[in-house]
Amino acid sequence: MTRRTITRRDLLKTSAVLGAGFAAPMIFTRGAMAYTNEPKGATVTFGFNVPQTGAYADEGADELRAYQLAVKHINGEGDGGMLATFSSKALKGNGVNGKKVAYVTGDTQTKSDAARASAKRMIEKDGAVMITGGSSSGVAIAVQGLCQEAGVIFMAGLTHSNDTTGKDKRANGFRHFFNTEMSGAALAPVLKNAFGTDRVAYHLTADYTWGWSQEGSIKKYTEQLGWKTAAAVRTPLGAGDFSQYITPVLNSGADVLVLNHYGKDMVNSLTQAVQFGLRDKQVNGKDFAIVVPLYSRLMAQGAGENVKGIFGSTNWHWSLQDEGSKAFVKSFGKEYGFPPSQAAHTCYCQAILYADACQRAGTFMPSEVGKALEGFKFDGLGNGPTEYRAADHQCFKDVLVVKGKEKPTSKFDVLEVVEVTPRSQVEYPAEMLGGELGPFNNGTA
Amino acid sequence: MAILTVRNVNKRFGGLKALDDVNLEVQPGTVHAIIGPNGAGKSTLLNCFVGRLEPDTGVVDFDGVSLLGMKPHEINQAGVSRVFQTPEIFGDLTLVENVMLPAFARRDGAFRINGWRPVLSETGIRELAMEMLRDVGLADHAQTVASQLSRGDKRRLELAMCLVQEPKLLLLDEPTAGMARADTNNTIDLLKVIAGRGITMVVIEHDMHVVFSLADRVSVLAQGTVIAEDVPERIKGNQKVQDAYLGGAHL
Amino acid sequence: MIEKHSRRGDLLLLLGFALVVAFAPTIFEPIGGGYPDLLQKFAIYGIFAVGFNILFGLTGYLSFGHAAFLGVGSYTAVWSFKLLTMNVLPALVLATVMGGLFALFIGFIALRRSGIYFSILTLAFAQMSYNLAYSVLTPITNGETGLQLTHGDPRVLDALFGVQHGDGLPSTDLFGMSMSGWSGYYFCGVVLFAMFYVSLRIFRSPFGMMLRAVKSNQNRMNYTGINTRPYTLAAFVISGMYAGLAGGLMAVTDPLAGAERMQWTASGEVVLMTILGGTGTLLGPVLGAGVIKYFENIFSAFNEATLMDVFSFLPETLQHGAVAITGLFVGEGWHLTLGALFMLIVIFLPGGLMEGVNRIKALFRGGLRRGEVRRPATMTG
Amino acid sequence: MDAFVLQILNGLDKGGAYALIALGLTLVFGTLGVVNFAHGALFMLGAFCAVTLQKLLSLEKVTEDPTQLTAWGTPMEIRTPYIETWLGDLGTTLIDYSVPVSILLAIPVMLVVGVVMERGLIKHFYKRPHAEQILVTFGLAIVLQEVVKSFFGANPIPQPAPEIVAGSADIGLLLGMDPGTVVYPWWRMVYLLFSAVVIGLVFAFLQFTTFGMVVRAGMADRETVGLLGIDIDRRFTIVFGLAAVVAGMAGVMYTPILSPDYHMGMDFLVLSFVVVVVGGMGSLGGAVAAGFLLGILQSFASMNEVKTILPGIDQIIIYLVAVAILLIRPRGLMGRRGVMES
Repeated sequence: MTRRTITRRDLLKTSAVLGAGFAAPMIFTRGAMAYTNEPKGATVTFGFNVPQTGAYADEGADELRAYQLAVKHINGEGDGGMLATFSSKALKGNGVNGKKVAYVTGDTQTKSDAARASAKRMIEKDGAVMITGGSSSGVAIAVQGLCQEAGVIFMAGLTHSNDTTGKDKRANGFRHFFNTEMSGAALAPVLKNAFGTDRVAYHLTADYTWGWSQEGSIKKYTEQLGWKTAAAVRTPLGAGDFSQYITPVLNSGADVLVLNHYGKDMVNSLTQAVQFGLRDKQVNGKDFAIVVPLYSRLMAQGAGENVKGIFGSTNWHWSLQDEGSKAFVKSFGKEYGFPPSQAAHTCYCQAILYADACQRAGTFMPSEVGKALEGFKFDGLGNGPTEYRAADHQCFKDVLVVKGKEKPTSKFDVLEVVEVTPRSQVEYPAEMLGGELGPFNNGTA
Repeated sequence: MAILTVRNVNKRFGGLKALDDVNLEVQPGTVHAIIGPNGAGKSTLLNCFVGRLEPDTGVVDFDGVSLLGMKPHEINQAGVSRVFQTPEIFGDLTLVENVMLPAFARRDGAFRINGWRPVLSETGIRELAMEMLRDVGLADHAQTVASQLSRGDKRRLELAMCLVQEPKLLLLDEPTAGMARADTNNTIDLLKVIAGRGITMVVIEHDMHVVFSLADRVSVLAQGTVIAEDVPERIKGNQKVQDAYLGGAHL
Repeated sequence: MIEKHSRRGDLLLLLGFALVVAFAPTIFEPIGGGYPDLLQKFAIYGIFAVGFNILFGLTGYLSFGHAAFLGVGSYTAVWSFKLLTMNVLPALVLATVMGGLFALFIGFIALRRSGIYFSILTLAFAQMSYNLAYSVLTPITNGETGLQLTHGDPRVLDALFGVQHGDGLPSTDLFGMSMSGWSGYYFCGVVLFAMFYVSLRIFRSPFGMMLRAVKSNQNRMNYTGINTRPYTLAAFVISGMYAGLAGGLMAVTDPLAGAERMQWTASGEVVLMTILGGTGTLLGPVLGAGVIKYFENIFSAFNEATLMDVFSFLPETLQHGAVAITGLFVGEGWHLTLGALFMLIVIFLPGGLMEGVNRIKALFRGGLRRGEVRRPATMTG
Repeated sequence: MDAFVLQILNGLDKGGAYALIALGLTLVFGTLGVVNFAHGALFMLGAFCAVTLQKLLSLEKVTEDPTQLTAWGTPMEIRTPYIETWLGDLGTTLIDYSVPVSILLAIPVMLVVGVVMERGLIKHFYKRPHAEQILVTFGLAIVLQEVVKSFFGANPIPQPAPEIVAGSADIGLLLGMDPGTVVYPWWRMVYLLFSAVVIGLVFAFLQFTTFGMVVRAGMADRETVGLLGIDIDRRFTIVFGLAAVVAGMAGVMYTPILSPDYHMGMDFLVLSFVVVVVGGMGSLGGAVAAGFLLGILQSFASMNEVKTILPGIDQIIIYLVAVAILLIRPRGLMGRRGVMES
């Protein structure tokens, strides 16, 4: 980051001349900083980068609600939410490092370019010291790379691809959400209990990196159980009508359909698969089963009745009964009148975790904050004992296996938790997914 | 020898025989009119000269070279320019640009990226274009957008566009169609001036007044075939021609 | 379109343009746009739109697939950073060339048709590129994630000349000058100015006149001895090279290339920029690009809290009302504002923003220019 | 064999949907000469007629049960649809049938939308360049979808088909195959039938009514019909209304297959343009033929057997076919010379 160029001084003069009547550009008024956007005033600015338009706009809106709630709690407003149950007591409800938290927002549009542009605005113009949010892995990886270059911390939002903390991991990036590897590991034993070991699976996979990654994990773990894979068919992103991919399943001899789809693709492929009678079918004398490895409650609502009895995994669900989850649901529900989604939960946690790390480090300098997060063990944020693994900046915690509820009591009550797969079962060695963190970057402000 | 030679040209459209063994010779430096009743095949014949239509059989030679199989722009580059029944001009361009463009085509050929030197610096071409506009009496409107012109002025503009190319052969498809009498007379005068410069012209025309004021030679086309060819004075008296025109109301 | 242009007028235009580029950080600061990334985007999309206008504005051929060339330029540039060197010059040259080559191939086929058939052919090629880049071409494009730099990249030229990169990922440079932040903007600005100048030369040249004539009357062109296909193809390739260059610059300021840059919405965006600014005008496309990027980046950034600040001068009840109403148009509602803007502009200023500018100019001159003719509508059914 | 039959069915089903969307678009092209980028939005509005009716039918009476609390401490709400309390079982049936019933709502609503749109906006753009038509209709499409988004959110909203046709039929039995080999959802067959009927009706309307004859004449030669002194304006309005109604009905009936969301119109926009152009601008028959052709080819290209030979072919087949057809037939399958060529 070069903020000092030869032209700067010339511009300074010119702007001083032209400057009557409007504020001098912010960039020229900044003094020397030890790291990018070091906060000098009474506030520190967080950047919330969420999808506000496009297919994930509702998820993005929920993320933003969670962030706003988190900021309130960090600044000591409201009921404090999960701060009360959080194992670290560094945050006192008076901001972070003596500064009140302010925030800026931006629209990722679920496009890498737009997300990076928006993040850059928050860094270059608004002086954000940390960027967080997002609802897809492509965007998360893109923004993570940007934050690494710019020298700010990136706290990933909803991103489920292995690559975020695998192949494409970066020192300045941290992920609380789980990944496809953990989904596979968590689902496999549950699938074994529910459907046995003699099964033939048919995969429909969204044809991009996340889909492939998900397909690979599920294949790996189910084949370890003794399942066979009849076929794994790639479907174009946003296909809408999946009938041409579903009909070949009917007579393929497979008795399990795995839908490696997310968002609208998941809603449509699941709805249509059920319409083709797959949920009620009998194959090889067994009940046909459909599995959706990554569930999102918000999206599942779009599939309506069709989710009933369908297995999947999720990062968190509002019906959990631990103290942290209860506190969060209570706080969020009081504020907005409905329960939070898993996206909201992970974003809330990320904001709190970042603030806490800054407080413990006593600075916002990325390298120090990063060190405070690396290897940090905590509890009370709704997922049980959790660790931010130092080697890949991935959180390790229990994974929820859920099922579409047969008798929902409200429109939010679509999933029920079947199993909490303990952390030990979903853990994998950090080297397995490749990639390199590299050094922290504090920027050159 | 003839500048344009047409031998045994036939053209069918489905069941309709539009041209039936047409023969024609146009001598250099003459004005050759092609007349005939509606549907006689005049425009079809003209289209065969410029590459818009391809005859089924026959020969069309221009200056010793066959025009068959050539694209319209190649035929133009060979020295044939055409004036359309409805003036075809560049409506969005100014008059001077309309005339400069064919001049560029003459100088630079069918394609050349002349993308750096401004048009303003092309003084030679510009003066040539202005001269042509003066010739057709439109120099005062050089900076007007062409679509604003009256039909008669558009025709003059089109003539200027053709003349700036110094064509060896100028084809005119009913140059006075739809014009008021005054305009028609102006156009005739203009065409006479052009003819006076020795440019060979083939004129398709309905208006016999125009034909007899201009033409050195007249071919009469009826039902796709040439029924008579002669000097204008003798064509008037030709019985076959009288019949073709249903008692010669036009004559 | 008639612009009475003179050398003096063009010189003033260039001078004004250069001044705006040079002082953009100060000029855009009061409206919240004075930060490097947005200004870089203005410059890059300005180049894209200026190039697109050479095709669409002059010849009237409406391509709905120009984003493909932008994407190709970006991928080429990132590959150049990965394989050759972090120096931006080879990347930009290669991006421009690749954009041109792709345009040559697609244009050669698509220009066999005109009108909407041409549009759909270009759209089809771009969509094929996008779909393949997102999925099966992942080894080349890195699919959804987008192509990015890694530690293990060879960078043979850098290795050859002993250029050292630090521990972290290397960043792009021009012989040591960093390409992010302000220096990145000024680099883009200089390129924009150069490309604007090239476009001005083309507009004023006989070649530009030929292209305008293609739009006006292709039939007459043929009978005037001009082979229109190579002219349209040349325009297509030039605009493809502009797009490739713009794509390359995107990678220069931010070394990541994603497939979505090639999606039809991205192609549509440059069409909208050009029409919004004023098709066939020199300055219009740059204006249009700026307006759309400004909306995308600034209007989307408003949230409830910032709005409450803005309306804090109002009594509380009014404040809430004002926030609720404006909230529909900013933040997550910025698309609505953009859509409404498109409609308003095209309804009230058929010639785009440039028509507005010209009307204002005419007002100042007291409406003396009676000779000026309204742009005739070229419409065929 | 069964795979083949199933893909044919899929292709027909898709083709029906494509043809239905393209029909109105090409009608507007052909008669009005307008490039309507808001056509997808009309499809989306139709779908949201179904959503609206469903929401209206299932308007709930909310009572609070203070003995039970939600997770955030407010009393639990008990919701019962008014219509069930008023009409009993009939109410439940009505909710069940909300999708087909909303056709009745969609027809007048879309007609009004179409007429207002034409009178208020499109009318002023007949003589404007295509580029400006694109800009204004694209702007309108964005505005419409953003308005829908602000009411209904961005997430898809499920619209189940009536219980009786929610499952699938074993039509393989009819063809003498083993039970269970060729099963096909009832609703998709309803949709196919529906599209066939609507296409038939539109054709019959244009073929056998005086109004239709004038419109067809207008498509063939706009200027002449105008010169005949026929009040073309009013007819154009009706044509636009008709196009809107057809798009809207297509949207309504598609909702059980594709849960509607505010963006669905844009998703179909490019596709419907490709269908129209491949069919030939302004050719109704062409649009229908192209719709079915592309639907069937897309279905077959998606088969695993094909994809293993040509990876990714299902991603691009539509565009590939479009390019091939336009290169072989310059004006698409049935297009006429001179329409939308400049």
